[in-house]
Amino acid sequence: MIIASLFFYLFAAITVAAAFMVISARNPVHSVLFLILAFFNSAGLFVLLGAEFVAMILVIVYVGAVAVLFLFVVMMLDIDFSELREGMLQYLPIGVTIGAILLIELFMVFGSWVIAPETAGFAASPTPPIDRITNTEAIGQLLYTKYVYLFQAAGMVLLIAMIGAIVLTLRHKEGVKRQVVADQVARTPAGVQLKDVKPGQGL
Amino acid sequence: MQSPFHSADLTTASPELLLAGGAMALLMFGVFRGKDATGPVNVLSIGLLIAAGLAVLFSSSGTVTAFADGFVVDGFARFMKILTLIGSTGAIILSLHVMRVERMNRFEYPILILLATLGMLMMISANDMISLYMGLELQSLALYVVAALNRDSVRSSEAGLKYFVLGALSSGMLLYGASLVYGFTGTTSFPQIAAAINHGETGLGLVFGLVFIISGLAFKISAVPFHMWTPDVYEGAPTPVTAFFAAAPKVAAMAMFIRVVVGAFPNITADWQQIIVFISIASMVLGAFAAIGQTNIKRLMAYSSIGHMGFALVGLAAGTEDGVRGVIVYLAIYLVMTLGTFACILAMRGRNGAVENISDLAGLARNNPMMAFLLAMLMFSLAGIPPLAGFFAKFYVFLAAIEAGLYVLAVIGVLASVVGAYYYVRIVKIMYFDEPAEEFEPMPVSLKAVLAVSGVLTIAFFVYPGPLVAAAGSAASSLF
Amino acid sequence: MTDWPILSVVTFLPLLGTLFIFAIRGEDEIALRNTRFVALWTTVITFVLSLLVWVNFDPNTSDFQFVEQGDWLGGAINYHMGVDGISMLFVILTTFLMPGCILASWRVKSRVKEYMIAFLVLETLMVGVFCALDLVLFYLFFEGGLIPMFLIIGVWGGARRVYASFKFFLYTLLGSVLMLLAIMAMYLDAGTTDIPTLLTHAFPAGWQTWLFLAFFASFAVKMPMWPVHTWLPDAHVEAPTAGSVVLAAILLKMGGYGFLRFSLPMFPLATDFFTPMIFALSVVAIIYTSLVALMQEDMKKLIAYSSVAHMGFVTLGIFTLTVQGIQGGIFQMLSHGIVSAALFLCVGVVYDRMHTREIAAYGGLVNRMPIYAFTFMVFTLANVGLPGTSGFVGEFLALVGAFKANTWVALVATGGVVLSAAYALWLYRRVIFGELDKDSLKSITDMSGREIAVLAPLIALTILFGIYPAPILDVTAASVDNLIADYKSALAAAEAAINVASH
Amino acid sequence: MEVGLSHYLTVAAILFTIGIFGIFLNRKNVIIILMSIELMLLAVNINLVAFSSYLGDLTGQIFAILVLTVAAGEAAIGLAIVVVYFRNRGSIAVEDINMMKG
Amino acid sequence: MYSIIVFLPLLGALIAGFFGRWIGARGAGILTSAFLAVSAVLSIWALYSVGLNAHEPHMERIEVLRWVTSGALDVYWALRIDTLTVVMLVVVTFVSGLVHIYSIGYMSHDPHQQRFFSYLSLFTFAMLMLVTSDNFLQLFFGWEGVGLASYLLIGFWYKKPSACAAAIKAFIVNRVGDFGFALGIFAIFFVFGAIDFNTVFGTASEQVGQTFNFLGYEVDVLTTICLLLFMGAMGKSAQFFLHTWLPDAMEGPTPVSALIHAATMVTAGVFLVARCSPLFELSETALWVVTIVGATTAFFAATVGLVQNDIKRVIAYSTCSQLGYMFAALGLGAYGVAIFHLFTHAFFKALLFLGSGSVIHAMSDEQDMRKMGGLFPHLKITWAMMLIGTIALTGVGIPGLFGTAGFYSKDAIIEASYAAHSGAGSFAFWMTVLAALMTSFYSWRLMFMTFHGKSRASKEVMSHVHESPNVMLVPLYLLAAGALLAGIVFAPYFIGHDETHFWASSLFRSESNHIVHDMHEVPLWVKWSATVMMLVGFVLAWVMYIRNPALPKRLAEQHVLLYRFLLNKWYFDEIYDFLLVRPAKWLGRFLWKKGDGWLIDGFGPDGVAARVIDVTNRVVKLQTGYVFHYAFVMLIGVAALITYFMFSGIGGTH
Repeated sequence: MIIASLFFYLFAAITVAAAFMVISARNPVHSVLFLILAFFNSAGLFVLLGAEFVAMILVIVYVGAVAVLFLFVVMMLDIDFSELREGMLQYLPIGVTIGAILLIELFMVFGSWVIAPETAGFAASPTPPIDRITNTEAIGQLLYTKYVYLFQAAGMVLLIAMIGAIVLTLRHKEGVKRQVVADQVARTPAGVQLKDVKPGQGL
Repeated sequence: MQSPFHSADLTTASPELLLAGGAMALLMFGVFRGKDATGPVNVLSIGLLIAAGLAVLFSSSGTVTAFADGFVVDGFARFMKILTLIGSTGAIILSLHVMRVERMNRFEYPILILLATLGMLMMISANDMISLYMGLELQSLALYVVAALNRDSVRSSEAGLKYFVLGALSSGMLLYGASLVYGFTGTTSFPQIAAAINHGETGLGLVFGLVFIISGLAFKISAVPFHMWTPDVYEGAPTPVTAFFAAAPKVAAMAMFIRVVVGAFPNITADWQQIIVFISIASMVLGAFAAIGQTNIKRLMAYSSIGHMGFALVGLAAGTEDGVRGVIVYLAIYLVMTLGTFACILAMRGRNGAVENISDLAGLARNNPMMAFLLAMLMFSLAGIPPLAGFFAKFYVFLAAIEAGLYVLAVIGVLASVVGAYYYVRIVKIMYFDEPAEEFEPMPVSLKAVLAVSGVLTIAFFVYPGPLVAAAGSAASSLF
Repeated sequence: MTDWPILSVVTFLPLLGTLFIFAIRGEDEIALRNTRFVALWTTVITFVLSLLVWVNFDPNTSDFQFVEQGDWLGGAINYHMGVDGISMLFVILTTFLMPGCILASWRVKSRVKEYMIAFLVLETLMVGVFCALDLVLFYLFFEGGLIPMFLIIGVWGGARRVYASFKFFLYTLLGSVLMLLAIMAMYLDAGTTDIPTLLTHAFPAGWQTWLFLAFFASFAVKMPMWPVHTWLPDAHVEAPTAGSVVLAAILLKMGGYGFLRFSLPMFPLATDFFTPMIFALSVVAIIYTSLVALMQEDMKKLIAYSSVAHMGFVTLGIFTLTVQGIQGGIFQMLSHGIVSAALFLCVGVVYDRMHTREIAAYGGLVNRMPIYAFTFMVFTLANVGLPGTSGFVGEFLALVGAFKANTWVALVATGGVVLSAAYALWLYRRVIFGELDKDSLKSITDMSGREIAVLAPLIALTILFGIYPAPILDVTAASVDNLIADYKSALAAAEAAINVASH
Repeated sequence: MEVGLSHYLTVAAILFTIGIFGIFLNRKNVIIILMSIELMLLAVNINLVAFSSYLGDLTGQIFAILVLTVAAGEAAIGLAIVVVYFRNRGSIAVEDINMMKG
Repeated sequence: MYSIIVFLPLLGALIAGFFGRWIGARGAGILTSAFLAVSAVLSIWALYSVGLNAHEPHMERIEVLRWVTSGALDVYWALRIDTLTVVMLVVVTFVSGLVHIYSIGYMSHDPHQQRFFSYLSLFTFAMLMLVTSDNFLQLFFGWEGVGLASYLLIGFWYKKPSACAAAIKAFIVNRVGDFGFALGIFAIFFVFGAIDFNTVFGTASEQVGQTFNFLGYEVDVLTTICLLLFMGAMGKSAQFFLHTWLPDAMEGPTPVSALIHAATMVTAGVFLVARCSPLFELSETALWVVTIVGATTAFFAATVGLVQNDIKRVIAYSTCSQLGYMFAALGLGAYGVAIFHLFTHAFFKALLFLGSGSVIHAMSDEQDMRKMGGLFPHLKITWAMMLIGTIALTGVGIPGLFGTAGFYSKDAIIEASYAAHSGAGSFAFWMTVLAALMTSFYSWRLMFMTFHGKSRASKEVMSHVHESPNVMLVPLYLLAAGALLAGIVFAPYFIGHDETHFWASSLFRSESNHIVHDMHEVPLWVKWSATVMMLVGFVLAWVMYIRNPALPKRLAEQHVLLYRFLLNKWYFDEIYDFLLVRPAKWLGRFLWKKGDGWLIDGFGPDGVAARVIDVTNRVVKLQTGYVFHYAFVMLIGVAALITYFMFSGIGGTH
């Protein structure tokens, strides 16, 4: 148990530190990298909690897809970081105060977290014993049966994300020649005329 | 092991399925047809929304749950879904002309609206934190995109960006709250949450969760202090999109709001009542005051909608069946008035394109008396002057508030409505009292139709208000 | 009694007229003429029909008559119309004045159709106020009148019309929204908004104070009572002639009517409690606004202030809770409806010619306008409350009642009579008498046939009701008696309850 | 010291707060804001998984998975909007995003 | 028949007013005069049948129309016919008729004659309604009606600003009196539950000694009522403090002054008190006040009359003074004497006015006596008529033998005041005696300044001086006859041995009131005192204006303060202007600008509107456009709510 505790503190500390660096790093590329670090360590926390599947997904989805996307965009938007001014921090004190208040209040609640006594009877999808069925399997069994509706909904969300990204960023530049399959297929020899183009002259 | 879903579930969710399938089919159609697909897609979208409406009406009756209780269809859901669908349909009709002349007529727009509507229907039917979240995100993502739809405009993209950042923040809060509630009750299902709270103690953690959840929900209905995005987004987004924002999502979000607090937390009514009273007062007051300073009519409508949501919340703050009925009536009337108003705003096109300043309406009563008249009536109605429909909207919510003993809320509310009346009446003043400015182009038929329907409903509502009130009553009763 | 819904017909007939006007196409002279005539005939027919109400009215009962009932909002909020002795005459007053208003607006040039529509809609709403027997329905009509009136002031008004129209609109709105809340509270306590039922409902004593205050907020602004009267001079000054007429003659009366219909019978305990305050406000209004009227430089403003003073007599009379006082209040309202309407029409006559309302711009009109001078004189005297004009009877009865209630109040209020003579005669002297030495006035013409036709019936009524007020007093007698009896018994019951509780 | 539920919750709370701070203290770069949002969602996920674990109920983990999915979609849309904005404005400095106000 | 008397003038007024254009100026004059003549003849017959030749007390009530009915208040338009009424009927219709006729000549050059006759007849109608009223409300109607007619007639020459001002002044000062009158009526209704004379007078004795709460004080019912009513009478009859309108009223055409401001309207106050004798008789305090006010007025007005230069104003102050005599008599309980003086005064004062009108007419509308003089050769008839009027006014006669009308009535008042043997009585006695001296002086002064001495008018004017036409002179003859004979003929009925029988029930005197009897028993010196005073006055006037015309000027210079004081009418107008008119105007402007403008609007609608705009500007500033601020606000919202719940505890169901 000691080891588990030690790991918890390790993961937790790194996660928090990395998270802090994410918002305070001057270079956004560094921020992204710290974000990845934070994700890795929280994946470790998930493992400690016995949620291997979520931990893996976190690494795969976030580190593999999202973080890379961030990096990509950060790089793509060719921003001269030196021009970015230092943040105006006149609101920092009051911001920190309010944030701290919020945090302290949350701590006070979490310090003595209660769970409604009736909960036991309500557990909708109790975790099956780990020795009988793995976490991934158990999740799979739930996700495709009981939560199929949500699973499909997630699909729709991703569809929208696709459409949205395309709608917003895809540009049909005028004058770009594109392959039109139908035209190609419909072409008949009669309509084709070969021209002898002399080198260096063009049409 | 849980049993897999029943085929009956598909019938229950047929409107959503119809929209999802239809949207994807139209997407395919659009992708393959290219640019000239916009017209047909628009028409088909409208058809699809109507079909979904019919499906809502006829696919189920009574209270039915599906997908392991994650999805519920009851009288309330049906009513709100119909309203939402009307809102979406209206928004598409309103967009037809403008999108064409502004060269933004991309087929993705109606499809995104369809998907957003799908999300709204899911929100309305959500009976579980997770399905609520999925519906909410489905809707929100689509809205973020349409807000930035005019991608060549700084304002539009700024609107999208602001909406996105704050929207994401709010859903983060909502989720955080949901996680706390889950942690307290051990379940995400509304009825079970209600049951879990029923006998036990109310921990502070639960209340914190509730606060976070309500914050997230309040953002969606743009209630103060979670309203800050509204004016900027309304102003920046393309006007047809603004029209859409003001109509359907508000209805759906309010429906979701109601379902969450009434469905999941009926036993701590006293707690959420305080929160809602607070945000309701704040919204009414801010909406009234801030709108006075506006010159841009879209921005004005944003503050107006903030105020109106505050009024609608008055009914919810009562926490009673009558209160919910009041909210429903309010939303229905608000929806109609908003669509009509935006029909007029969209018709504000001079020779040099669209104009958005209130002063551009000057002398409209001479140039286009009919439009001016109907807009004036809509403004009076929004201000809540009898015998127009807007009065009845306020009437029912305040009735509920008084019934629940929320006298202070009611008094502040009516006072705010007087302040608010000022800026609505100012628009009338500009149209009727001021010297004519540049004439607008003739109103296209699509806008005329929406305006006419909205105007007639607003003016003549008092003649026969019974059916709506009765329907709202039965819708509300299905929640209690 | 008739078996057809006469009140609904009278109420909504003007709306039918608006439909006709909507149907008129074009903007040319013929279309405008048609518009005017449609409006005129609509109002005339409405008036004739409303006379049937009077003819068939049974003055011997205090019950509501010509009652109509129908479903409306559901619950216990229904479409319920009917009149009794208190309300019936206001209906007639409204329908009677409307044709005059239309005629007085004959020379309106801009946006004639909208103008006529606004007036016809206003007529419906005004008649509705006096006929409604359901609180929500009443509120609907009561508040709805703001819209056309706002437009009338704002579109066809004078230089400062925007300020005036907003002041009017927001002021009155502010007053009435509180009443709306009170109506809701009453609904919750009594389970209905049916006025006849509510009249017999005993509201808890603690509530009555608040309900009374809420209603008071609305009616006091509408009346208007001091110190919430300042919208009135502005609104009057800027409104077109017919607008001022309607405002002074009918809209103001809604406040008094409201006191009689709601405040007194429904909240007797609160009425009892607040009577001293109302007396104080009324008396202040009478003296204060009379003094202010004395110094006015604008004809309409002067008459507007005098209206406030006269309304002070009305509130005074009503809250004396004596037969004479209340009947005097009602009579004063009706009389003031005729007289102030006529005075504004008189101002309109010269305004149409000279386009100024400044008193200093006139003088010596009698030299060229003898008929006008005579007309103006009659109404000035009625305004002063000379016996033999209708203005006297109401004032006298109200003061008789006031004397019974409180001699101080009667003393000060009677002092107002002196002041009213001062400002009214001084106005008359400055406008009508003297040499006609202003060049602009040299070619002014006397009243036209149309103007005479508008004012002649008013003169006749002013004098008729001055020497034979019985038609009004008889009709109201039964209802007023009943009102007072109910009030007294309610007070007695409350007192008895307190005594029981203390033993 | 025994690591309990509250430890996880505390970590989550700190992360959540950092995420919020990231949003409103950041003046430089919108992308940082998007990352802050990811941090908030991470905090939520830690909460959910921790509860799930301590309650012995898988629902929390399912929820976390869906949140992850949605977060990915959200990131995509968010970045797309940022790109669009950058194209129009030539900047993604948070302070510059204030064309509309009042 | 009585209805005809009353309503015929109304008919005349309406015809002359509305159809004047068709019947013409001449027609209007003749028509209204004819109607009045009919009324006058009928009135005289009525006086004969009701008063002189009645075998039993005559009291008749003729209902015309229901008027105000409200609860217990039930008022009819009705005519009450008794001796008092018929006496007044005669006075009113007779004088009015003559004035109508006179006006045909006097106003013949005026372009608005129809209007004039219409007003005159309207006035007559209102006055008749007043004297025939059966209840206080109708009395009030007539009361205000004559006020209106007076207003219209004073302002008849509307182009003259002074006429308009005088008209308004008359109306408003009267209103001040009416204010009291109205309150009196309210009090009567409050106390008696009715306001018709029969009920009120019939039950008055029950109220003796009763009190009621008035303005927070417990006061005697009858005294209060009487004093309030008397306030009305003071206004109408131009008594001290409320007299200021009467001299100004001379701005009206002279026939109007004769009719309204001498013979009829101003005596309405006297009539009122006489009519209400059943009430006054029961309140000693009220009677005392009436006496004091009357006597003071008699004296005061006479002093002012001494130095006035306007011919009509002199007569006006004389009227004022004579009215004071009447009130003094009323206050002493000698109601019949007062009415008798009213009756005789009507003749000679109307005569004087019409005579002076004749002078003015001849002098091309000149009214200033300093510009007259030496008119006797040109206006012999007028001079004779004026002389008759003067001797009647000054009361020429030999006690115990015979005399002019004024001799009987005025001396009766002086005797009555002596006979009263009370404090108020002695005061009244001395005041009236001194007033008699002054009356004689200023009357003769008027005669001398106008008709004798050297002419001070311009040649131009003098060349136009001519005697009036017959249509103006005939009324003078008739009035002169009245002025000479009314006293000797009617004294037995009004104040003599037939007095009780004559007045019958129309005047009320309590058991203890023996004044009419006592006044015949006064010492001889008292009877002579008035006559002596009259002679002294005549001599003084003769010395100062015939014998030594420079004397008055010297006197005035020696006593400049006194002279100014009198010339400016004791500065009443100035004091009122300073105390009432200016403050009212100032207050009106103050309340308008500061009260309405600054206070109510400034803190009410305008202030609120300004505050709303302020708030709006602040609120709008909150919307900075920065995303981080928006997020911050959201955070604050959440933090606030959470903190709230943290500290308020949770209000959930426990």
